[in-house]
Amino acid sequence: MYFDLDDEQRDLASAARDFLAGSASPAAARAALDSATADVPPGRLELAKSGFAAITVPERAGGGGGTVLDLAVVAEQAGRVLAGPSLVTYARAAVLLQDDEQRLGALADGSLAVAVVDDGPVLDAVGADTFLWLRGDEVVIGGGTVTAREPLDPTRGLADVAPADGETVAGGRERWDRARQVGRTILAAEGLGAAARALEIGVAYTKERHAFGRPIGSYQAVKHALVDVYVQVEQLRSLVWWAAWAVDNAPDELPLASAAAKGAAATALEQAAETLIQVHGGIGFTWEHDAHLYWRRAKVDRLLLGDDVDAFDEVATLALAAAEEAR
Amino acid sequence: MYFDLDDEQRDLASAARDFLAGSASPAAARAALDSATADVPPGRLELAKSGFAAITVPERAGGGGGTVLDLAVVAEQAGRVLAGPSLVTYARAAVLLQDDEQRLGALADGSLAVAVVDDGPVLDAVGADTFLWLRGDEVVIGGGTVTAREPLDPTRGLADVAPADGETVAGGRERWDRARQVGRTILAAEGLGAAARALEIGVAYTKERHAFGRPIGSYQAVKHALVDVYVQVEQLRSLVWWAAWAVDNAPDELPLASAAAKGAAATALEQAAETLIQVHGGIGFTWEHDAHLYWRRAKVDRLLLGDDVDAFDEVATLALAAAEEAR
Amino acid sequence: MDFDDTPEEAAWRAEVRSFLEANRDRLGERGDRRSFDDVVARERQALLYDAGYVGVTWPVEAGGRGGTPMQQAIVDQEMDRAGVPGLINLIGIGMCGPTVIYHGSDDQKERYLKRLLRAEDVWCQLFSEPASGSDLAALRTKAVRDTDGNWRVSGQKVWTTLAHLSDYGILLTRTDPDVAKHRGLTMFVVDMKAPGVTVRPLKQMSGTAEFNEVFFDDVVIPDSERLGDVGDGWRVALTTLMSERLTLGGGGTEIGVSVGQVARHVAGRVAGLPEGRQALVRQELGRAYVASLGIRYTGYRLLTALSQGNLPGPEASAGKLAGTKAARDLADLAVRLLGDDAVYAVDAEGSTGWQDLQAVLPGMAIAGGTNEVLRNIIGERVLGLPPEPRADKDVTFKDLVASGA
Amino acid sequence: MDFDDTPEEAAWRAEVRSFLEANRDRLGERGDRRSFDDVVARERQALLYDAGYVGVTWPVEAGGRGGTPMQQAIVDQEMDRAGVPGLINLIGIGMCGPTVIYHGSDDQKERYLKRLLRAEDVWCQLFSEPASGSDLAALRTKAVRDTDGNWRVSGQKVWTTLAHLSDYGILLTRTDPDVAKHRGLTMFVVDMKAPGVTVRPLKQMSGTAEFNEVFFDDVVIPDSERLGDVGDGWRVALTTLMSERLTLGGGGTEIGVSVGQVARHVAGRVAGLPEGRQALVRQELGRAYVASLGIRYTGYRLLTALSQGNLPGPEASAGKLAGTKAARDLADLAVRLLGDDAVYAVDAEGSTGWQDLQAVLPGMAIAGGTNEVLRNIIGERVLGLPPEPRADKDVTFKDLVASGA
Repeated sequence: MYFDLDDEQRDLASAARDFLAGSASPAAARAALDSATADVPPGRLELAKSGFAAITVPERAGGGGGTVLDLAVVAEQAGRVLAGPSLVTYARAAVLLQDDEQRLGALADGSLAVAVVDDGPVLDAVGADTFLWLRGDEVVIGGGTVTAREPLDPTRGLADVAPADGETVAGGRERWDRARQVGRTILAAEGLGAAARALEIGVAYTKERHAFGRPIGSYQAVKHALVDVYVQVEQLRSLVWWAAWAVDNAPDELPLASAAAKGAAATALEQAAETLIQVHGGIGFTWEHDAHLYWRRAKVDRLLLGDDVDAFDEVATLALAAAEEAR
Repeated sequence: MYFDLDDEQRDLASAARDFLAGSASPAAARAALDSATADVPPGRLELAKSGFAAITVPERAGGGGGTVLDLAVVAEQAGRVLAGPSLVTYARAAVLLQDDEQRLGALADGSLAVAVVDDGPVLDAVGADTFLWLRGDEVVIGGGTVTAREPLDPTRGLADVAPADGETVAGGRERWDRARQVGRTILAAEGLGAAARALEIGVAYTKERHAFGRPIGSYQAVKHALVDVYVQVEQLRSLVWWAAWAVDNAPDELPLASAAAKGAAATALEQAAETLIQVHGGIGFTWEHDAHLYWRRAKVDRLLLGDDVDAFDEVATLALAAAEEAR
Repeated sequence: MDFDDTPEEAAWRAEVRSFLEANRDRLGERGDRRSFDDVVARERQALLYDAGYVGVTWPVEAGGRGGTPMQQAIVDQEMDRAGVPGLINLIGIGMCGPTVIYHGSDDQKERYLKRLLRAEDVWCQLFSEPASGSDLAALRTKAVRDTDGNWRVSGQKVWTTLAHLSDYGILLTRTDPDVAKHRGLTMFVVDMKAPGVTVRPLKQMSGTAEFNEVFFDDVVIPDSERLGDVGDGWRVALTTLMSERLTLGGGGTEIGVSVGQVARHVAGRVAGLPEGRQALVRQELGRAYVASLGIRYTGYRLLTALSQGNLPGPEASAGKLAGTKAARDLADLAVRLLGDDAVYAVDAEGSTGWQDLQAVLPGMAIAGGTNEVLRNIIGERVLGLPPEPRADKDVTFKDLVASGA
Repeated sequence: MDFDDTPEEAAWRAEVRSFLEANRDRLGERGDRRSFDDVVARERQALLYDAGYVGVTWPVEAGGRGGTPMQQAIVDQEMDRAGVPGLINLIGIGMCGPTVIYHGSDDQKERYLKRLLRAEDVWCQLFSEPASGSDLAALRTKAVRDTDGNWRVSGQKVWTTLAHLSDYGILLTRTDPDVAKHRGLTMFVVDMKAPGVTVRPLKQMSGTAEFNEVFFDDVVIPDSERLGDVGDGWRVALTTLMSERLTLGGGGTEIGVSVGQVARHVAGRVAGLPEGRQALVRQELGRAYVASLGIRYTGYRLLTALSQGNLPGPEASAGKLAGTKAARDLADLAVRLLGDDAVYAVDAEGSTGWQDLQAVLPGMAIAGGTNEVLRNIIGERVLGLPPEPRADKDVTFKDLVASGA
């Protein structure tokens, strides 16, 4: 057994961190919020150019030929700096288009600006021109009408989409479900990065900020709140790795693992962001501080790809079904 | 507006505290747990003799002619020392038998050993020879078969009861429901007393117990946990008073108020008892310490007269109905 | 126990109510955006003052009515009921005015108090600083006496409500860094229009700016504007803060959100959900509703204590602890029920209400004393638990700063 | 990333499994009440030791196998899978033995270690005292050297697992009250059958007695039974506690309750509930299940780190924090699903399992380091947050006691 990243994945994480820390930031997220027209970095083109977006696209189609676990490693780094668009979109599209080498190539080189349409608001719909959706039991690709609305978290590119007509792509519902589970896994990986970064910011601040003659991080109320976040973040990390590993190595476990990761990410990121604000005191709820940008991400992400309540319900349903079998 | 106890009620509380602190105690609850045959003090007879049991029985029937609020004041004191039988039983019986002066008299003088039968385990069934239950829409009084089982909290006299045949008493379902709401209110009052006492014990211990050179109550983790209990206890006190006051003064508010008090009591007492154990460290989970006796009361009480989940659901249902009307 | 008005209270309520009804048009509407930030608000307060409904509990010689806290509570309830916007000078009435009453000179009282009650002058409170939030006594704004006896003030304050509209403020400064931090403070009245005072709105995460930063750049304050003795500022500030507790101390008012409003919102949306989800929603609504009821009735107990002549102690802060938690949970429930709209800043009907509320509430657990500080206060002053050891009490402020604290 | 065994691990697993299967009858059944408290347990451990499956990671010269943590983990997993009861001398192997290995004399190692691994001697750990729980270094059990060089020990220990069955214990004592509390401690091996040692079971709220009180009344210990130098006991004790972390440090095992077991219990009962209640149950089960999965896979990460030769740090305690919470919630869910039976100590089928579990779990958040202490440790050692100021470090123990602490 070896349940840890390997050296290659650690190098990948480091490269992704360098690229993303250089091209995206909470400050950019704030700018996007200030001006509804500002693009969220790194943006589709840069992300495609970097090669990180297409990690899970096969090499023959111009992608990285990597695993979902590789992509999860990158997604954690993207989450740290609240990058957009989401790697969730690329991960799902790569699964759905796996038999369409041409479109996969366009996904990898950035010429295909795609979004995947669920019921309700669509992630990364802003700026997309091509959509993937489920019609009956068929997966369909085609154009659509995007209605942008005032965002809560501008980095998610959420908009309402009315798909136009489109053509069927291979795979059907089974692949759609798998793509969604992969998407949940990558969403959780981004949540992991955001939560871990929020924790870091909180820890750093409470080491420096003094009250009543000592650093506020020395007070148990502050310290224990941060520790509770740490515990959640580390549990989440394990679940994200498990789910991402399961995609390629244990597909039977993926429905459970991806739902667990999704639910845990929603909870952990929300608690991390709320704790981040609280330990900062007054400065933590100002516009100029980064805390609310993580908080916005938390409030939105928890509702994407099914909300946390759905995810926990699914976990329980799967657990009960397994228990019924074992009885 | 005057939302506080008056002097007479404060005197009543003080007299009840003297009587109950002298005749019941967590130590007696422990003894009852050690020996299944031990009676829980003060017991039916002493409680009747004291006059506290029959506070809400009219004077003409030999009772105290007091209000449910008066009884709630006493019930808080009973809860502090985990006294048995419960004043809930007397409160409900007094409502159900209000047109039966003879039986009211027997309730007041202690010659009627009654228990009120809900679905499931029956409070104070142990030692009872007469039962009140609902048959269709009628309230019935009669004998029954009691099957005692190993108690979790021996002070509650819980047992399974199979009612035999009985005779109808006046009132019907409407009175039954009202009696149950009064019962919930008094149950919450006993919970208030138990929670307040658990808090006191915890506060006293953490002032004295030292670790790393200072009292453990000076550490925020301990202090804040106790404060959170304090806040809950005080909110609960307000709800108990409101519900008890409503019985005689605002019957329309009673369904909401009694459900709110019931739910709040379940939550507050459980948190108080768990905190009591936790702040004591090792000593707190020993048999000889009183903490687990409050904990047992908490684990049982939360399930009586409908559990806390039911109570909160009822509150929401009432709130939504009121909101529908206001829309 | 009795929730009804006494005959006196009922008479007072009737009088207040009929005045508010008679002057409905002049008093404006709560929720009107213009209700709080311009001359209308001052006129409203003057109208209410002239009728006898502002500063009800203030002593007569200070321009008040010498009335009871219950009378004041009834005014508040009736204004609430009639939808009249709140008073613009609430901080002046609740905090600044009482400080002047206790510590000001006769001349200051004469000049300031009645104008404050009529909102001819709006006041703000200048205590918090970027480097001293919970630990107020660590403040750094410096006041130095110059040769002509005036004080020259430099430094920065923050979280100052209404600073941008204020005429005056009470200003806590450090006048002696060579003594322990609590001992070197002095309080002043500052003219907010004086040269060197700069006010900047401080935008919050919700996008609005309820607070300001205030910069003092060599602002001159005459010694006659001192409140209390030199070096006695901490004691003076405690008066302010105790008065704050009287103003904000519960009363059962809901924090940020009305549970009834949430219930109406839920009632309008819950039916469309599957039964399992409905049960989850009811469970959350039920718990938050019970919390809100607990806060409301605990507020009535406080009000009763007040009406009996008891000053509310630190236990009044319990309402804020319970209230911020309940409000957070209610807002969460409300936002989630927006369904698809919950990920946007504006819902399908164009309303931003629930999302804005969601973004305002994190600040509620911080502003006016963080929940952590309130827990310390209740733990120590109400439950009698021992305080934490303090390392900053017997050190001069200068050394404390030098040590990095 | 790989959850499969390496070829070496697979071979080892096969060997262990076939041994356990071949010796099924002699090894007994987990859950058998006699499994832990008598001679059978010692025989079982001896059997396993002789086969090479006890003390797998101990050095060969200490009687161990010099194996890897992963080999040990595989033995644990296979014993678990086969339903073999745990080793009686787990504390000896995990804590006492390593302390002897690091700090004992050659003579002590020779006399004790192999017998410990074979459970010829059962060991216990005598650190905690009534007045020193979290604050271990505040212990009061006194060891005084007499004229013939022996030590005479008086005092009381508490929370001593297995003391009633033990032959030896490692005993932390105070030998010098005139220095700061951490500095005046000395560790010994004590013969639990020596005159003056009294063991009393300590009944817990669950009604069982997993722990003991141990009284020392002028017990004589030869100086040759000292572990480490006089006054060096704190450092010796840290070895013990670090070894404990290796023993108990997660590995993904569930605390007190198996989530799978709870799921089966829920599956058998949930269908009878109304749909709304079912949704609430699923929500709680789902959250607790996710927590349990998180703990399991975090345990695998720890095991991986161990197998790579990294010692687990304080972050291993995170599993206990998460685990006690998850276990509490699972037990609560399980008990509630008993319906009417939940208010009794025994359910309708005569089982006490869920109620007993409910009563055991409050202790889990306390035993082995309270959750508060664990949070301090993680906060300071993992997150690098500053420690609280300490008032007890530079004071002699005598003065500390005199001051009431």
